[in-house]
Amino acid sequence: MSLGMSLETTMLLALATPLAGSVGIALVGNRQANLREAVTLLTAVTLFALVASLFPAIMDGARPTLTLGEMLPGLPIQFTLEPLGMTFAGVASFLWIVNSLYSIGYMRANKEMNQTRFYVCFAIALASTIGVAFAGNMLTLFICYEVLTICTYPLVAHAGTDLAKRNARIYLGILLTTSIGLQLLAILGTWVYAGTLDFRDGGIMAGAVEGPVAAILLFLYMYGIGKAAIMPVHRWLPAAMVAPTPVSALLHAVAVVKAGVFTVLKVVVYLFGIDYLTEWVNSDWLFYVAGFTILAASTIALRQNNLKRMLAYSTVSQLSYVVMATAILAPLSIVGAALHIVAHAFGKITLFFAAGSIYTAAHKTEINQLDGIGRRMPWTMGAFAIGALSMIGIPPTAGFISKWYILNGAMDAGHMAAVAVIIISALLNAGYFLPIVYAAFFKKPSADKADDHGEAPWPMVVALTVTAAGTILLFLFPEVFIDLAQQLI
Amino acid sequence: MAVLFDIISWALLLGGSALMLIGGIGLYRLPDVYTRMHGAGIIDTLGAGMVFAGLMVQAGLTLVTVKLGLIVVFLFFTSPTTTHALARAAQAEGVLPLLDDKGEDDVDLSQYGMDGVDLTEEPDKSKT
Amino acid sequence: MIASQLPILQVIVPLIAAPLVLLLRRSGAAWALTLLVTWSMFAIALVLLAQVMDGGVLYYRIGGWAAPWGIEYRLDQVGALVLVIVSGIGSVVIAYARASVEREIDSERIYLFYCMYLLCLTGLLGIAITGDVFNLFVFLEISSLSSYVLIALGRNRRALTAAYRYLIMGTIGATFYIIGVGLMYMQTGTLNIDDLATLIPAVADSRTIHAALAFLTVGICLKLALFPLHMWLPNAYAFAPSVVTAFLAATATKVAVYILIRIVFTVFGGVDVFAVVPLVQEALMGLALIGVFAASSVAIYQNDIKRMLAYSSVAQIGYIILGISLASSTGLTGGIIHLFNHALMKCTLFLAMGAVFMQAGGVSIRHMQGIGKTMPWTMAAFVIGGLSLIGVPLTVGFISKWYLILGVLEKGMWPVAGLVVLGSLLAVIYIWRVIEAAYFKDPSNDTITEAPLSMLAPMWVMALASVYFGIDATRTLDIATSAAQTLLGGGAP
Amino acid sequence: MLHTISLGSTLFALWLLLSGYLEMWLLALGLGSTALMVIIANRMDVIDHEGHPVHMTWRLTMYLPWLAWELVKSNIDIARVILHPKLPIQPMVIKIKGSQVTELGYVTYANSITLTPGTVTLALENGEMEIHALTTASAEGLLTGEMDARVHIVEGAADGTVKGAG
Amino acid sequence: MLSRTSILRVVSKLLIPPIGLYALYVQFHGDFGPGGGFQAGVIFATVFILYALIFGVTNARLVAPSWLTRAMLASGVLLYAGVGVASMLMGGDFLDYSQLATDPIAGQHLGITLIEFGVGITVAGAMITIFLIFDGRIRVDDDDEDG
Amino acid sequence: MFVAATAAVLMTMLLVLVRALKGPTVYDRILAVNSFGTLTMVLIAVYGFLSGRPEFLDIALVYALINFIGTIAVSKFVKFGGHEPKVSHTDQGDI
Amino acid sequence: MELITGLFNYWVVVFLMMIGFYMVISHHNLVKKIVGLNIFQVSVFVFYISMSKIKGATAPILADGIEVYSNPLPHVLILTAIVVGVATTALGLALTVRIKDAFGSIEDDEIEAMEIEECVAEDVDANGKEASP
Amino acid sequence: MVVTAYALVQIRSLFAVAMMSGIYSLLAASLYLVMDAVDVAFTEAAVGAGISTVLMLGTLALTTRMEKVTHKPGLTPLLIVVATGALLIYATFDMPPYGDPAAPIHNGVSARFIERSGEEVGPPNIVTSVLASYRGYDTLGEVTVIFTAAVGVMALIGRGRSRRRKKSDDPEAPNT
Ligand code: NA
Ligand code: NA
Repeated sequence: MSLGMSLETTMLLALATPLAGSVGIALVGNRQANLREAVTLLTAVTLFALVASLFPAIMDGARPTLTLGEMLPGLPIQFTLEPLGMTFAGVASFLWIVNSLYSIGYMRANKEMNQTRFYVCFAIALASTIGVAFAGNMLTLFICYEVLTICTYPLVAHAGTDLAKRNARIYLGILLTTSIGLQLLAILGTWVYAGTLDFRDGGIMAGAVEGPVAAILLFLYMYGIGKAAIMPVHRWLPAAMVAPTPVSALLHAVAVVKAGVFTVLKVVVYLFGIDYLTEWVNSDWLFYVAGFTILAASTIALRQNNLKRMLAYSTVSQLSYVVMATAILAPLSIVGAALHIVAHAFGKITLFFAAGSIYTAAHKTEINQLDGIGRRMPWTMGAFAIGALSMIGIPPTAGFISKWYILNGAMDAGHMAAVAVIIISALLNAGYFLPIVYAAFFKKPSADKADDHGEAPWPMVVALTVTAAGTILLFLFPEVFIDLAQQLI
Repeated sequence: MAVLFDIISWALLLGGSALMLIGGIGLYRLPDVYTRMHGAGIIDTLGAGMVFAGLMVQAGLTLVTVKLGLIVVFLFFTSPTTTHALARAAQAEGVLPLLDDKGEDDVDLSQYGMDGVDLTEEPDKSKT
Repeated sequence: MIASQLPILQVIVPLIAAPLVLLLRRSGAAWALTLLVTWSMFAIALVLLAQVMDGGVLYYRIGGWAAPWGIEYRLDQVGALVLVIVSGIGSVVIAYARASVEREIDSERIYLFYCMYLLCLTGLLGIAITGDVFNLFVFLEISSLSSYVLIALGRNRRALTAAYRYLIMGTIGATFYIIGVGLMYMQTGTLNIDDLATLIPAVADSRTIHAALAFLTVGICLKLALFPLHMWLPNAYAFAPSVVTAFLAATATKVAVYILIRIVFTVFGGVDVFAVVPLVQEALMGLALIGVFAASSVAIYQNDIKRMLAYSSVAQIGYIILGISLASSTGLTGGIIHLFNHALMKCTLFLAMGAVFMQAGGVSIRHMQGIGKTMPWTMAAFVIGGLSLIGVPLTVGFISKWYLILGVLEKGMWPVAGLVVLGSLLAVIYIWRVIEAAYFKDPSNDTITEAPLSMLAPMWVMALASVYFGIDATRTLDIATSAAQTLLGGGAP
Repeated sequence: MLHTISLGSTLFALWLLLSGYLEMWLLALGLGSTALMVIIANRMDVIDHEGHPVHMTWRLTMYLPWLAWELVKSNIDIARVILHPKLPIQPMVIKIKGSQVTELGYVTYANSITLTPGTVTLALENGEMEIHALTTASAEGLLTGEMDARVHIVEGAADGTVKGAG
Repeated sequence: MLSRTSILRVVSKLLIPPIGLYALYVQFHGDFGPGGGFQAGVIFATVFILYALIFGVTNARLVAPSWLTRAMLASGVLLYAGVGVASMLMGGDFLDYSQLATDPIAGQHLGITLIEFGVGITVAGAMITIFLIFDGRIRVDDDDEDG
Repeated sequence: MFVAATAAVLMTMLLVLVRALKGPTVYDRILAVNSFGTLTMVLIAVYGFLSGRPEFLDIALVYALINFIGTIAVSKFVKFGGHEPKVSHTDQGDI
Repeated sequence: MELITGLFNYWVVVFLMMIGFYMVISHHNLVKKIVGLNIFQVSVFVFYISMSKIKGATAPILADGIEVYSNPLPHVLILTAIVVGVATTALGLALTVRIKDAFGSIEDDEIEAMEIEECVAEDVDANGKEASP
Repeated sequence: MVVTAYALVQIRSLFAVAMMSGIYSLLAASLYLVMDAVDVAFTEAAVGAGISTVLMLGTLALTTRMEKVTHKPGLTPLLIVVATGALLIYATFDMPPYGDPAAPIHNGVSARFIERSGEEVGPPNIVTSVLASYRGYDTLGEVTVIFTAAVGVMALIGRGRSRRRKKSDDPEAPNT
């Protein structure tokens, strides 16, 4: 599907659309809520259309490059679209439509304040996400990464309560500390030693950077990408749960954490290069850290009673799948990592949508309150169940595909520890998800039930149905993303 | 002739120096601010005056002499004025002169139709 | 004809305008004249910068006497950049000043204020362009004396003590500078910068020259408020009239830094200062880093936002000095570019504070509550400035940090680089306190309204400039790099 | 007017004395300067018989040598007192009345008193003077009234009134 | 009525014109000996200082009203800078007095005289201003000739 | 001879300086400072002859002037120290 | 020995400078600080002038029959510096007068105590309001 | 001079301090004279001993006459001063001795002033030539400095024509 424009122009438009949208939303403002939401949806749809139109060309191996002028000598602000970015951009832009729909329902139903600020920041967050996805060099990526951090801060602190502000402070503190404190340093180190920050196939370090220096850089990158949430820099994620549910969805599925693991992948694949990393740099520690994060976060999730907190720890654990898959450095695991970004996005957004629906319709936030809720909210809890399966990695969900690839990669590489981690973690996941599904459908509602409620508002239900369906569709038709991911290796 | 001028000038310089030194000693020795003014007076008048005169003799009829003369004239006007201003200020502030009763007895003021002033009383402060 | 006279016009036009303002007396007319003068000076400065970038160092003989017998003007890239900073900030601030000054300064003294402002401008411009170390002192004093007065015009009585302490410290600094100049003169017999640069290498090993360098450095560091010689700065900035704070914070310390650069890299350009005099480099770097941390930490605990920003200035000066102390092309570029960038962001921030001061009656954290709602444009400008201070990408602050860290990393000093980034994280804390108060608290007073356009426009010019030069830094970097290379090329041009 | 002209000429004479250069340029400047000072003096209202006592010139030249001799005498007297190991002083304050009619006359008298070491005028009010004398001899010297009489002569018959405060 | 300060008053009346003239002498003979505009300005200011001390600030302000001192302050600087600009307009560099006349030495002489005069005016204006402002703050309530 | 005069002046200056330091009243100091000024004048004049360049007499004249005005000023101002002076009520503004 | 005689002048000057400097930084009285500043600066001026002196030379005023003149440049510089000094003094004193008006004291330590008090009051004020929005 | 300076540190009567600083200035002026700097001596006499002292007295008349007894100053000022002094003494060791005609400063730019100012500029007083012509720009700066000071004093303690002044002079409440 070509819109009759060059790929570069399309990219530019894709970047500009959400920004223009944010301006439009701000201009419309609070007075005309319907128009404002219409602008949001329109922007989201346009964005998706633009991103989708790029897809065929990328599949065909095109690598359109868009340069927006030189920021620093030798360091342009440059966007180059490649398969990984295509994947991420596609998922993010699609989920934004769904999420917007959901937000409208959620924000109105809960009578949230400052909705204009919310939608404006949301749009900017999407713009920066697309920027991250398209980034052609590490500087550009870093810039978009930082913008994403900043513009999501008002979203996290949305409620304005002391708790919200405190948690938003943790969110911002950790993300900025790691990105400025470590990642920026790593980028500068890369620039000093490698003389470039371009993302190139096979990396840029080979022949330029010595192993020990590269090891330091790798360390700085991995902990500098705080959005990937490997322990112990994961604390921001549970803290950010204070935000409204659409924001959580944005953080966990659409943009933020995805930007994190996406960056990890980009750094490993295009800056270091898998071969270089395998050969010259001792990166085992990353594997262990990721593995530990998977298990530890799952264990913590197991003990949560607050639904959203449980989901947050689940995210921490799921993200480290991607990191661990990357650290395995086997071709198949890299493909698995890319797929897992997609799979987790769909699965997790479904889960959060469900949690938000429950909160909106039943005003419930704790897991032990959910007994029997599946009967009053069948769509919601059905979707929840699909999401949960995807998290665990059970067919017919997307999670199965990605985990499968990772597992195969680990086996290929002879990483039996990784295999063990994946299996144990799947059990742990099952341990905290399945009881909820069980209780929702098969337990009796608590006796003193005064709450007589149905489903959440229809936009929310539609949204979560779509994402749940997506989770299943991804299992059924994974080729698109697999083909894209194959180009990485 | 030149020798004569030299001798005169040296005499003046020496005399002036001696008087200044004496004035300095007076400033040092005398007991209170009012009495010290008299010591300072020696320095300002004849002390400085003789030295300048000596220098004028040295310089002869030149511009230098003119300037020296101007200095002397200026000093002649200002020295008593400043001394007076100072005395007035000191008095206004209530600094009492040290008086010697015996001395007053020695002078028969009535002889001149005058009275000694009793300065043990507070100076008139109503105007200050 | 005119073109060849531009260097001198840069200084004497404001110098002549100052007495004219004194004669004019009407505050409106004084403002208009000042505005006209500053804007023309900005234009001239831009032309001069272009000339220097094209043709290298520019000379102008005053009185027709050839150097070193007469005083000459000597303008190179860094000097021209400083001219642009000073006159540019001066123009923007003066455009903003009218409303603010009317509110903060006794109406009868307003024309005196503009007179002082012009004199301060004269002094700062004169420093940046002169090629004579003693002439520099004279203009330093013009700018200093006028800034003492400008600060003391603040409403709060603590402005007086702040100005007094600044006066004492500033005069000690200037006296140290004079001692240093005297020692150099003693060994070389000249005061001309180029001449000194030629003559100093021969005597660089003497104890007299070592001491001269020490006195110059300490004296200038007093003026530029390098930690721990910064004690005068926070109160001076906090209690001065808003306009003055914005102007001085963006220019005065920058010019002092310029003097340091000039001394170290031009006057002592023929010798490797840091090699000849042991510990100078380490001392500067150490103090710079300690300054960054100490000042940033103190800034966190300030309730008065102007004071907080003042401490932040001390910290930022630390960064600049760090760049200089690296004595490498990249490091120096970083220092120089930060001169420019910090001027932009600090000006934005202080102008925003001036607007808040005017509308809300104060700038303590309490006054900031809910300002995001009542004064959205002002606060948005503040946020841009604040992000820049932190060093967030797409702002000028990022460019500075980039080059500074690059300079540090080139020397392989990883821990120092780590400290630099940690320092910017402290900025996150103190900036975020304000942002939280402004956006997530309810206004204490609903009657507060947005500042007038005459104030918003200059503020936003600065804010947008700090974004623009953060996105496209190639132009400023060209200048800074070429300045750094000229400086490192030694004293002789 | 007379005062103004005489002040002007006196000042110009002073200029010539100070300058010693007879170039046109400097003479012109001298004239200009003199004029300026006369204007200022006029503005300050200091040109009158007090500020520029031209009328006293002649009689003053008669008085000054006498005063000079008095000065020498009293200087030596006081010097002797100061150098005397016992410091034989009898400080005292006396009040005297002058016979002068003009303020200028009083001032001349008072300053003459102060100028001679041994006596200092402390106050001068309504024709009465408070004098601090260092020794009895100084006081006696003053009380003879010789100086008073001589100053009275110097003062001459001016306008005969004591002017009030300026 | 004789005032308590008549001595001071009479003497200062006598001295003021010559002091002022001396100031101007110093002003215009700086070429030949020590002194020049700056010293002359200070001496000239002492005339006013003396006047203010003896006759009170109010009277001094009548002689040298603030508009006058302000004008002095400004015009000195303007004269100095004006000489510089004039030499620029006559084709030289700023302050190149040689341009002011056909003969460079004459030009130098003229230039120096003018700028020294400028210095003198400003310095005198400055010293008078500063002193009168300080003195004006002191309420002199026992000097009968004041106010 | 000039040397002798110079020495005498210097000696006297020392004595006067002692008085200036000792006080005890502020008026003693003023008196001493005044005399010190006169002595400096004399010193300058003599030194001019000693060094053969009598340009210095102008300076001596200035000293005399400054000495005069300084003493008048201090006599006037010393009264006000430490008291709160009331603000004078001139109608003329200074600014 | 020659070293000592040749440099003795400088040492005395240095000592004077340090006395002035000490006065500035150790005394609390605002006027005395300014006096100290004056002493400090005047001593620096003496230092400059002593650089300019050549033994056996006279004042740099051209006259017939004189060959050696002392160096005029430091004189010029110091003339300027003296003016700068008096300008600073005037401003410093003007500030002192204002400070006395505003604080009723010209002792730095007393004023500082007052300022700290003020600061504390402000902080309490700010925090108090923060606690109860 | 040393005695005077020491006395200045010790004396607490501020009037005495002002006067002693006047004496200090006079002494400095005498020294300038001895070292051939006639113009400087002239200026120091007029300014240092004259104007500065008078202004100081005026200030004291407006403020207070005694320095308050305060606790002993700490060691830090002394250390700073000693360090500074030591550095200067250190610097003197490579200086040319006092009065040495071979010192570099006498053979630098000033050699030309002495040799050629007569023909190039004119005035016999070389100081005037340098001050007004060679370095005339410095002098313009100097005039500007004094201008600044005067305007500054006007701005700080000058009085306006109306009586509203009282208000602006009052110490404002800490939180304005
Ligand atoms: Na007598
Ligand atoms: Na001269």
